[in-house]
Amino acid sequence: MVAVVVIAVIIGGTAYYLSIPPPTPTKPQPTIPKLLVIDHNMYPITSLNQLLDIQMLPWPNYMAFTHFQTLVSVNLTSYFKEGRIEFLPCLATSWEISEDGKTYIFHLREGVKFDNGDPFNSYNVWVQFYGFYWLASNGSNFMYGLSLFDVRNVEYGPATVEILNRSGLANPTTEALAIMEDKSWPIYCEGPYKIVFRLAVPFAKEFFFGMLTGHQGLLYDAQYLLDHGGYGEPANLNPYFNEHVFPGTGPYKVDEVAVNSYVKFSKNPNYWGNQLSKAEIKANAMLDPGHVDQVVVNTKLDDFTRYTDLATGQAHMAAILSENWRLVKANLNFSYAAFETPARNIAVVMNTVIFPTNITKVRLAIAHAIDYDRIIEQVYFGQAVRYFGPNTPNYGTFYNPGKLPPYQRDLDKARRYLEEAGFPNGKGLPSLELKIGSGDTIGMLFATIVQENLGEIGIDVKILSLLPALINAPVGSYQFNLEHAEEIGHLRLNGGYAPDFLSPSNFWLAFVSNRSLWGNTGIYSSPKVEWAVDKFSQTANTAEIIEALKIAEEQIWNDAPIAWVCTTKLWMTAGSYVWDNRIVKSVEFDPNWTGVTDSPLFNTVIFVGEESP
Amino acid sequence: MSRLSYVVRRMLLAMFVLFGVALITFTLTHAISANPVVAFLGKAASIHPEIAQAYIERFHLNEPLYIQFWYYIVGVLRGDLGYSWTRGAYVSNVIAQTLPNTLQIVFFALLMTLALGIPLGILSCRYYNRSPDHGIRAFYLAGICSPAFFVALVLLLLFSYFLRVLPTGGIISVEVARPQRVTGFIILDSLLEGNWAALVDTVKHVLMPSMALALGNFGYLVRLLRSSLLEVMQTNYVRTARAKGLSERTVFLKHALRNALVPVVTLAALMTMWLVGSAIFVENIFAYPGVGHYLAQALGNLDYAAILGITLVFTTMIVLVNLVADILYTVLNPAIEL
Amino acid sequence: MIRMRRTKISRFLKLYTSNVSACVGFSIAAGFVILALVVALGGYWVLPYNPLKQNVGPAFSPPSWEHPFGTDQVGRDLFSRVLYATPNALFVSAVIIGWAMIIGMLLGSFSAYHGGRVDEILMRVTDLFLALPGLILAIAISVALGPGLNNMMYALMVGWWPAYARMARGEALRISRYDFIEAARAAGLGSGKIVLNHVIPNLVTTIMIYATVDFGQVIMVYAGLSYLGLSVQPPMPDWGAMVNYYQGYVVSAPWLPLFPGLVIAIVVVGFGLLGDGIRDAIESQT
Amino acid sequence: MPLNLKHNGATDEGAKPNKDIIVDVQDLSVVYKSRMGVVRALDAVSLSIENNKLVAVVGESGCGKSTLALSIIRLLPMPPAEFTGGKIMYRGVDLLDLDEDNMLSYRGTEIAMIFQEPLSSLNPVYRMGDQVAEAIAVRESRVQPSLKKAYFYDKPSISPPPRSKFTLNIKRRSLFSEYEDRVIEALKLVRIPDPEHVVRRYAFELSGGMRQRVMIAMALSEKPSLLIADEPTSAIDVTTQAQVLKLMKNLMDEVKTSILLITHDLAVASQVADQIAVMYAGDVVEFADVYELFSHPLHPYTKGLVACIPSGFKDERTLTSIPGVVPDLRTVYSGCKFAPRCSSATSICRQKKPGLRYVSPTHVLACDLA
Repeated sequence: MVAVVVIAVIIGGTAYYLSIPPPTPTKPQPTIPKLLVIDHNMYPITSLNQLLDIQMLPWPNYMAFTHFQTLVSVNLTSYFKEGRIEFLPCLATSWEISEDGKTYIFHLREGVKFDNGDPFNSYNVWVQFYGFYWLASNGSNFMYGLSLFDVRNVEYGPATVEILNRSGLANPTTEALAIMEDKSWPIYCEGPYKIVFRLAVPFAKEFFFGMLTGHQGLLYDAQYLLDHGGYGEPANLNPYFNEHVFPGTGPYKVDEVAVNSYVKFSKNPNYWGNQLSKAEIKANAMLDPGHVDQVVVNTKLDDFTRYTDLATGQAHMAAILSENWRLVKANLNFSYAAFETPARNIAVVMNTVIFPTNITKVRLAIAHAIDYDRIIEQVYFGQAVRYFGPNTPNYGTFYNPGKLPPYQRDLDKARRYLEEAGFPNGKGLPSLELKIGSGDTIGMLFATIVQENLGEIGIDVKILSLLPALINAPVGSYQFNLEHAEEIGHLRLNGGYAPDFLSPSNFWLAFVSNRSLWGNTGIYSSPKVEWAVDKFSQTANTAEIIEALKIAEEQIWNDAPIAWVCTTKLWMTAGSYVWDNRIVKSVEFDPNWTGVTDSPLFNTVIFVGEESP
Repeated sequence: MSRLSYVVRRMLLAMFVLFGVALITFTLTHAISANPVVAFLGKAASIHPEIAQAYIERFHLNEPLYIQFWYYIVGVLRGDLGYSWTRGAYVSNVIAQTLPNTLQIVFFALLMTLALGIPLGILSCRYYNRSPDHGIRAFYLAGICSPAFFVALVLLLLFSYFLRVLPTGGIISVEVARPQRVTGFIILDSLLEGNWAALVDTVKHVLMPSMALALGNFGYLVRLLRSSLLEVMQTNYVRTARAKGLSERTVFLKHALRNALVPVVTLAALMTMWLVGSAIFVENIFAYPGVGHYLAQALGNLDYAAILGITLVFTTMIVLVNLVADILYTVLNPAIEL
Repeated sequence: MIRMRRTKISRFLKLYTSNVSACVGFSIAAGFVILALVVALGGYWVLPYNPLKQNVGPAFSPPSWEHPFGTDQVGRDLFSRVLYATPNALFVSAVIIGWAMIIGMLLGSFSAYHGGRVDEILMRVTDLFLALPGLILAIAISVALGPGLNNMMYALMVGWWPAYARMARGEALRISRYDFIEAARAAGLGSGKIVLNHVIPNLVTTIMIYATVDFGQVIMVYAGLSYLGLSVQPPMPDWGAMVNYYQGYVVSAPWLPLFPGLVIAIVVVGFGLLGDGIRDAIESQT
Repeated sequence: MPLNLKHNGATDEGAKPNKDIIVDVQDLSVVYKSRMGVVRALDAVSLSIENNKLVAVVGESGCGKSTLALSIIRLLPMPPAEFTGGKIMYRGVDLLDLDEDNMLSYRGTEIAMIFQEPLSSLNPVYRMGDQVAEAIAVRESRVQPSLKKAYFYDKPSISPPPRSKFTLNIKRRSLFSEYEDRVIEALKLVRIPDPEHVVRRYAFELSGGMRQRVMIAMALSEKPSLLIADEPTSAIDVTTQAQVLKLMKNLMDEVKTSILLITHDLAVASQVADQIAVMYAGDVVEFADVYELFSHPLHPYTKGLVACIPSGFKDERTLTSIPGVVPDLRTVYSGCKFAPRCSSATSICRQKKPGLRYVSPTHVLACDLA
């Protein structure tokens, strides 16, 4: 009987598919929902403890919560504008940069309160940044692993926390102020609304600001942390925060979190931007106080369930990936988010250390055998553009300054390279290992195409699908990768590597230089490239950096450690946030995190029948 | 042997079994080549080697395996199943939170199994080798022969997508107020609170996962009940009951069914094993936050403590269910001694 | 003796063939085995398309005469892919059951024949394995060993033999009470010889029947592990893995997950009916 | 010997119409149909039982005597069994004409039955008291149909006494507590020592003799007119056998019932029976008063049986036996079924089946030779 039902379902489903009705424009529904429901596809939210998030632990889970945290905690705001990054005031109303590019002074917005009523001031920011330092086991590289600050004079330990705890941050005692205003420390306060960052090396605005608008610049309530037992130890964080979310200053606050299930938000009554004028909101949509009282973000891992929720109206907005993308495209009632300037880096990375991908000619052969157009067509639905990395086109002048052409598929050329390398028609080459995470359907699709392409020039590819934990286990810093070169395998897919922070140096640091902390799975290093990347932290002169990059890129082109495939327009490479345009009129996406996160800014959601701000 | 000494003996055996399970699972999970700290900390391990070192010391990862096992066993005896990296919490706490959810669907699945299995088993026996019997057989075979994940997928397609009567997953709808956590069983909590909206909603969420489990399960019951009824109907005491002048209905319900249900008790252990095993598939498809869901996540991230803890808890459950089933069997069938 | 056996077999066949559902089961099971052997021997030359080749048809074409089960995202023929996975299923089930039978029979009959402390210890160990949550343990072991057909089979083996050992022990206990065992012992045969030459041949039939019934179960558990990605690696197709891989397409291209799932169900049903038929025939024979 | 033999054209000069006849089986034929063939278990069997008499049916196993017993109480498993002819007249009613519902009212209270293995014939999960009480309740419900209680899972034959709409009938008192006194009385009747103790026991906790006594108590507590006892003593120790048989014989007089005793043991039958019917391969071959049968056995098979009884007073050291094997009941025989084993069989015996005929008013025989 079940068999009969199944057959009926198949026939029904097929019939349904074949008869997807031509989309008919319907009248907008005037009812405005009171509750906004979003189906989110992100990796399950496993632990709420934001101290883990601050530590960037455990990877990659920390990302999950951060995405919607931008609505709760707010930092600086940045936008891509005409090929450059523009920074807009938010919690910092203005800033001054010293001539040598080493001192940054921020003037903070006055009268801002956290959603629990605690006041926001420079002391809060100070505690938060030294919190990073403490949680990184007093490492100087606490900002994205870069040694930005000279921490030799810093003595931030239990004694300091004890003093702060006694004093409180709203009106610090002289004892506490003496520490927080100590100018021998790289970060110090000057009064309640002024904070100074002194860098060890010159760092152009675009680089340092890019970091502050990233996830380590999100400002939470440090007073709340001190009130509830502090940090704990770096390897044993205060478990209180497993169940209690830090208050923030954003337009929404977190009401409830059910791990792996949903997060409920509601409007923050203490939001400082509640009285902002229309013009101010228009200038920076992220400050919008929000239009709907309550928001629920569901975590749903299955694309089918998200699509069902969207199609049945149980969710207003859902992340739809490649599985159901065709249905979205065929239905005019659905709108979706797409980048104007894509930021995700999609590439096939070749291990430059192990045989045979350590041979440049073999790598060039591979780079010329891959059918890039078919990958764009079949994996990314044609919504992608070719590029030559490491930077993606949204970095404007920092993108491909030498105007080098991306590798093109040319089987003859590829075969010639192989022959020159001494492996005519792949003879003598072992099977190349291509490892992908189990359950990564898009990666699998990508991998099968690459497998077939390389098969055409006689290179056998073995796809291994491993647990995500095992995939990531051998990957780390350049040195770490070198030690685990065999485990990394010959080929790796970057199915959408997004920048960690919004700075042109990000992709360079991650992918190419031997200073890489993560992401250089090709284990590539070259003196020329190192020299060029060093410029990022040595000079504030943009032109000088760009000239160096030109030289480095040419070197990379010839070495071919990576076959750059494309950068996608869809928000999630092979899919995007989709909403029913009969219900939702418009929505903005996080400008701070372009490429980093996938989250819609639900304070900017405007329903059909509602007035735009 | 008295019932008490039997229970004590079985408990000792259970201890032995649990120790064996812990040893096997521990050895296996720790035999994985990947460095657990790196698998867990990933990127941060190379950014902050100090943190990685702190974690290694905290979890004794630099000690030899047998020492680690010793720490583990001592911890388990104190009720500490270890620290779950993926959740940033203690395994025992996470299991305490998720196990009621799983038990909820297992309970409903058992209810459905009985509700489907007993009447169909009886019908199957009454219409032995006639078309209703064949029909029922086709139905239950289709159920027990379809993998749980496939049944779940078909149900989802049918009830959520086409009929749109049941939610696609989760444990409670977002617009419904969640009841205060008292017992941990959300349905029971809704009931205790008198929160009808939540009660209806949570039951709706439980229906499909339990249905997926029950469909794969009830067939064993039908099969057993049918053959056991057929056997019982041939027995002499049923003939005696008939000879007494009892109506066929009374004979069947009072004399035959009661006896035929006795072996069903022993099936309970098998069913629990099956249900618990299938929960990992079903809970994942329905995004139902139970232990199976947690296990899948733990497996994907090599969260040793969680894998070990869940295996131990499941084994304990199975051992206990077996014990209860054996005792119940003797209660129901006085002729059998322990 | 042989005559008796022959009439017994012919009576069994007569009873079996008079049962329609049993015959359906037998046809499905036999069809599956034959298909698996043909595909295993002939490779993809016997299939309508190369199951690994992409773009043999337009991507996402629904079931049609050219592509009975439709095509997938990269235009591979699903029908060929499903058929191409049959040898895996047969191979896994045959190996698991074969080993479970060998281990089970040796251990069970040895334990039963010896009795005493040896029996006690062996059966306690068997109980230990029986009490393990089989599927979860298999998953844990597979994960530990890493994905792949062989590793998955080792994992399944750990949980599969105890049932056979228990059954073989019961059967062997019954057999060892017979006079010919006593006679063999009196003739001075060693215990190993008696177990191998006299006990095991007499319990093979019972175990074989159980194994037939069990075949479907192995396929099902195997499909489960395959679903979790612990079986053969892509692009080699595998039933359970295909359901998982195509699961998300259940709305947009329902044929993709449903056909492989349906094929699993049909094959398992086939073995289920076969087993039921054998059981019924034996029961009504006595 | 009031056997009605008119229908098969036999002479019945000895027969007198008898008002005392309770059960009159006339030409009853029963077959078992299976995949392996059709077994003719009863082949036009006739037998009558008078009031307050103990009739024993004797024959080898497989001769159809149990089939006969089960036919009378209509408990033959159907299928595979099937009635192909004849009548079973019970006080003027043909039981074979009754549908299952009507037959029900005869079972237990009119015709009761006890079986060979008391252990397996008693329900293992109910206590003795409950099972006897159930029988008493059946009797009560027949006497007063309105008493039909919730413990029977069937619709009352007449409408139950009006009850308040909202009264849930959850107060299901156990049958035993309701009829405790009568249960104990019934057990005392069958001479069970310490009945108060026995009522709380399960079947497996009692001895064989005790179990059979409970069975008898259970059957007799329904006050049947006919008690069919199918090999009641064959599963019991030899020492207890005699006690149980004697008890049955005594009780027959006490409660005024008739007994149809099925046994393979002619010696047992000879101790208690008033009349004995000898069956062979689905036929009644001889039916006579017990003294008549033993003094003048006429059928060669009966003769053989009588000769087989080892008797203490004759100094015979050798055990006699009847040569040959029982015929296969799947084949159709035109002649006498005993002919292949009969030393004095003639060619007529092999061609024509001998019908039952009276040789004396108390002796019926199916053999043309005597």
